[in-house]
Amino acid sequence: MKRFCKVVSVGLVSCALSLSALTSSADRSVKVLGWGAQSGPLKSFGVNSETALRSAVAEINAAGGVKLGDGSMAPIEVIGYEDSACKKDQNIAILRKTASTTDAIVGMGATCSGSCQAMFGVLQKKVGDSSDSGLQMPILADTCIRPGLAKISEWAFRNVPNEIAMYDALFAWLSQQHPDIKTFSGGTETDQGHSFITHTAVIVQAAIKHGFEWVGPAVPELGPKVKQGMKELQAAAKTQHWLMGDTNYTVQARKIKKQNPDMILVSSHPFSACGFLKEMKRQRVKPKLLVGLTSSASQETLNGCMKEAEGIIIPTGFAPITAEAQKANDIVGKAGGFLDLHSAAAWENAYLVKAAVEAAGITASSDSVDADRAKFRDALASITASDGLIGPVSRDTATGEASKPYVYVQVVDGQWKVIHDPRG
Amino acid sequence: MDYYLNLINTIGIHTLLGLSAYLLILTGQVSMAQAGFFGVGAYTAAILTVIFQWSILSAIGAAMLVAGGLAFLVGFPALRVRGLMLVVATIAFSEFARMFFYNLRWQVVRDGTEIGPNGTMGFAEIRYFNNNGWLNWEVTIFLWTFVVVVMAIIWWSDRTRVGAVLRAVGEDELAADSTGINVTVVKVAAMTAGGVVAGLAGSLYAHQVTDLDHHTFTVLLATFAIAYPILGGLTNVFGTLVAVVFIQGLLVEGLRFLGDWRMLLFGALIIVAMNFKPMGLFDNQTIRILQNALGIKRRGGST
Amino acid sequence: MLEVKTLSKHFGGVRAVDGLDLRVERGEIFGLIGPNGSGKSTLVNIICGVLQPTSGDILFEGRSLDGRAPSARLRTGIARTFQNIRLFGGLTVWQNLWVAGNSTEDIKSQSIVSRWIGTSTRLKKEIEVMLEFSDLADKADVLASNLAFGEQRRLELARAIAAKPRLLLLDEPAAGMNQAEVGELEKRLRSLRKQGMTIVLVEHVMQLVMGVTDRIAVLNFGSKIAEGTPENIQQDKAVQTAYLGQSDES
Amino acid sequence: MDDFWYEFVEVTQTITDGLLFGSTYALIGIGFTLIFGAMGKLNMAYAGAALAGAYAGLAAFVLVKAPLVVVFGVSAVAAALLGYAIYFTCFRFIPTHNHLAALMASVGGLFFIDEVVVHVTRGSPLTFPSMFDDIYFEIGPFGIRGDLVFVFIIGLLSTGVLLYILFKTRLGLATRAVAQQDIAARLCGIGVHTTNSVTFAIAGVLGGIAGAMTAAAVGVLSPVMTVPLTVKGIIVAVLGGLGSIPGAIIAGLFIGGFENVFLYFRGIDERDMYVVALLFLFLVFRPNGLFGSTITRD
Repeated sequence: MKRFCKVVSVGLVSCALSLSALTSSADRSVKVLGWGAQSGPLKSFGVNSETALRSAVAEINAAGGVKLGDGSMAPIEVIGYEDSACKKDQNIAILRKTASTTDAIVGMGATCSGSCQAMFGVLQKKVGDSSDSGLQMPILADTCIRPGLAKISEWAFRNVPNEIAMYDALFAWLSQQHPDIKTFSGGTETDQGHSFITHTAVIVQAAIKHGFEWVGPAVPELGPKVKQGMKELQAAAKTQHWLMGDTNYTVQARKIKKQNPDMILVSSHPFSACGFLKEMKRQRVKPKLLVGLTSSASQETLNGCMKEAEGIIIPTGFAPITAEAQKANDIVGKAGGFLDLHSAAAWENAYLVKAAVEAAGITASSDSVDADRAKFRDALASITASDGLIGPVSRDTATGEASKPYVYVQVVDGQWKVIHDPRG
Repeated sequence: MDYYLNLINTIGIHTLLGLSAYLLILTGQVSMAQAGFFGVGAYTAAILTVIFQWSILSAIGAAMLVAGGLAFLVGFPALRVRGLMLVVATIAFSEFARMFFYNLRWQVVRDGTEIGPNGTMGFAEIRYFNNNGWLNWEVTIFLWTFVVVVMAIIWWSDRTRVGAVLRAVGEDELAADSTGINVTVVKVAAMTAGGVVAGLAGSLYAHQVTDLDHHTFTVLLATFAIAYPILGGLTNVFGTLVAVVFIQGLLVEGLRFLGDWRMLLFGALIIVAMNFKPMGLFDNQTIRILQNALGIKRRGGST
Repeated sequence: MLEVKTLSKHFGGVRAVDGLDLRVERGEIFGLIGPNGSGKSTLVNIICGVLQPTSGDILFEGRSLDGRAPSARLRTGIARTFQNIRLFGGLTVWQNLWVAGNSTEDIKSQSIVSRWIGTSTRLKKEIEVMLEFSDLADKADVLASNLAFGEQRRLELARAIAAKPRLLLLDEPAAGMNQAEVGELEKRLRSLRKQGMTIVLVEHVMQLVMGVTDRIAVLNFGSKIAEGTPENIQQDKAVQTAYLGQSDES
Repeated sequence: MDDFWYEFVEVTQTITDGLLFGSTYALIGIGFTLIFGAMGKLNMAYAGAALAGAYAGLAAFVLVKAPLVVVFGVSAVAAALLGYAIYFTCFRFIPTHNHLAALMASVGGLFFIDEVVVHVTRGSPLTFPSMFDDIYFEIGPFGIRGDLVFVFIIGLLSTGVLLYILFKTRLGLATRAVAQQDIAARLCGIGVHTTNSVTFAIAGVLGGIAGAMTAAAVGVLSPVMTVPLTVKGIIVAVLGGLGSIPGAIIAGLFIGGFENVFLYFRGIDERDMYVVALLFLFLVFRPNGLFGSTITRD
């Protein structure tokens, strides 16, 4: 009898507990808020990222959501996706809005590197530095690809491909594949910080490192570390330059034609890349090989210049080559978005949030927001390995830079085809 | 709260920018150079606080001087061009300033990292306020002190003979000249004052967003600078403030809930506003309505 | 007072003013008449410095005005009104008078004080006088653009006088006025002369010119065809044929 | 000697390319100058409408695989309609003397049109069918783009047509009358509003062709182009002397040529700097542009 009572009472208590747990978790949710360019020329980036993020979150919730600190399960809730128009002040406004008027534990967004640079500057530089009045709000960015942004604040995280490693490996591979290719040349758009720095300090350097010979004036080696100092850039800035909005590429194309290299690097976003490719075609410039900027491994390039881009090789952090990548691709496609290296990062970030939340064991109640944010940041900072769509992503906790698996894609018959898969 | 303070700061900065154009439009000069002066002010102040570690006040002062001096120099050649020609000539100046910053690379190494303007990579980590532990409301008070002072000065001078002279030159240069007003002096003075105010706005902006690059100081910004006084009306300084609140407060931030339809509405609402209030949102009519509502008896016409 | 020496102004081939000599004595009202296009307004604009002469010189109180801006000439004591009224329409009547009169020093010292706070009673009084003189006292706070035509003419005259000039150039001040208004204008001109102001009056309205002027010069095709008292001019055959004959119809 | 010859060829080629490409600027500039000539006002939304027209043409191409002529036709018509719409929304009901309000309204128009395009295309760059793209005349060491020659010819043709309309037809007479004395014109029974709206429509037609031309010359269409094209157009119109169509053409070619020369010698980072500096000086020393009458309305 006694034992019976004991059993019953224990049962009741446990029921009660679990019930309370259920009820308490039912009205709780892990809130995140996203933003990106949804107006202006870069609208497609923001739209794709939002679609990817929401789809991924839907997947996670369908699978039961995330486990909170008290062991109960709660869904992730995207409480909004703002339009930042790639303007500094708007990005900062949204960041502050997220931090001060919402319960979001992490902000996921910002399309443009320039805006990220401003946004990260508003954050607290070093965690726990009480003399620094910067915002204490974790940001997990899917783009912001420009090298060296993560160091601006310890609250800022990026899930972007490591371009240095990517291009290094690409040219290593190319030098084996195409022993016939000796010389190379190329151009970039100088008004886009990301394209410019990546071209001069990463791509060109990697090519030189792997024995390709620069046509025309020599470019000094920058060494392994990306420096942004002026001397190197000016020295390296011997390539062809244009602006993102330019419409006339005759001079640059002719100079390259004159150099007549085996390989041409077009480190430029889709619009100007297409303009330049078309001009090269007009002037009958026929390189043996074309290499592009990772940001151009997207649908936009195909929209802009399918014919001219034929054969261009680009390393990218995403391609539907694994089962889950394919699955994600289909889901996002159905939802009306494209999954490219940027939006794929947005997808992965949803899962990163899940991992970090479960590692941090947050409470996710409206009165614990600040504590949750701090815990979440620490957890995110301590995550050294996570599963990306096309393979494991490792993160250097010191610099906060991710290094993601990558593949080489090429435009073949007007479609992106994976031509080499260096993973593992 | 923080969010609204930030919005108020933005409004303050843009009000200053608008007022700098307001001064010029009073004298009949539609100047697109304000974006240039804004940029000069921003970069000057930022370089001083970041590279030379000046205090914010002295940096702002210097920025105002530099921008003002530049405006003074631009003022003289600009005298020769009128109307649309002036618009384009000043666009040329703004673009020149922008391209200058576009090419400006001046980096120094401080505790391990390179800081300073880095050409197209922008000028990151202008964190004077944060590094010195300023809270956002402190920044707001600091910033708005400038705004209030500038507004007060312009509001007052609008009521003095100086204001009347400015407007007279704007109304009819020949007549002004024939009534003994030295048009050259008036116009250059207005240009200089505009430069000083724009420089002030820029120096505050730089520290508000912590990051500068040439993308900010485009023709678009110059267009906004003249848009504020035109949209608000030239009746008095509050017109500009009203216009800034309308654009930054309502169209940009207020309509966020509309998602990407917000920017569609942006242009449309400007058109509507100009059609229904060609003399500006804050024209005499509005003022009269307000005064009747508040029961203020107005003294002496539109002085 | 004012000497015009062999003054010429050519627009391309057109000789608007052609080797003109004039002499205006202190304190007189000097009439300047002639058919349309005879160069009267051009002459006024040259004297005020709006146009630069092709050749010749202008002496004001013995000193050459060559190369001086209109504003500078106003400060030396030459004020003018415009043939087609040019007021500051966006300013009130009061402000129009306030802005003018740059010549006096004490107004400069009061540049940064409001009309209501700080402006010396003396300056206010001066402006009051102007308003009385051109009976616009009740219209002080009306926007100039909202004034009636006659009132605008009166205000422009007042604005010119506000500068306390010693020489006043009136470019067809009576154009478009009715008899009564012309009468009032005549009275005003006389009272101005009493105050010792020298006036050059360019006018088509003969009633006014013949009534008020001491001497008249007649221009035709940019050169002087006659000069003298109103009586002489009315007798002058050349003038009658060249001008008065036509002006009856006009 | 060899180097000299090489340099000579290069520079000549550079200038030629620039001049030819300048013809696209010229076409846009003509539109601005036409509208200014007609009502002394600046239509900021003009280039935006021109590109929007090109998008319409592109739509025709994508949806029904329309031939190039039709594409250009659609662009022209669409831009004309837009031009009329702009007149109606940004100029028709705003007091004539109030230039600033009209200017501002048309800026709003620019933002609106641009954002609609972005909304529809998601801002993604789109291939534009290029004409005579494969034609590339190679004369000795020189090469000339066939399509740019075509653009150039079209530019001259449309100018001819315009001048004819302006100086030989009653409409043109009315336009010029309105431009010079709109009250007098009204008294003579010329409907100012009809005349103006027709002017906007004509300018629109031109803009549509210009937009399509530019798009075809680049081969890609993107909202990124709008603001630079607007600025270029205004600069060209002003440089040529507001209201002067031949002026606009020459100015357009000038800008194109100088751009390329500076690009060749100083590189992209300094190109625009020198171009605008030159523009500033030019305006200071010749405040009315190349063929400017002394109109100084704003």
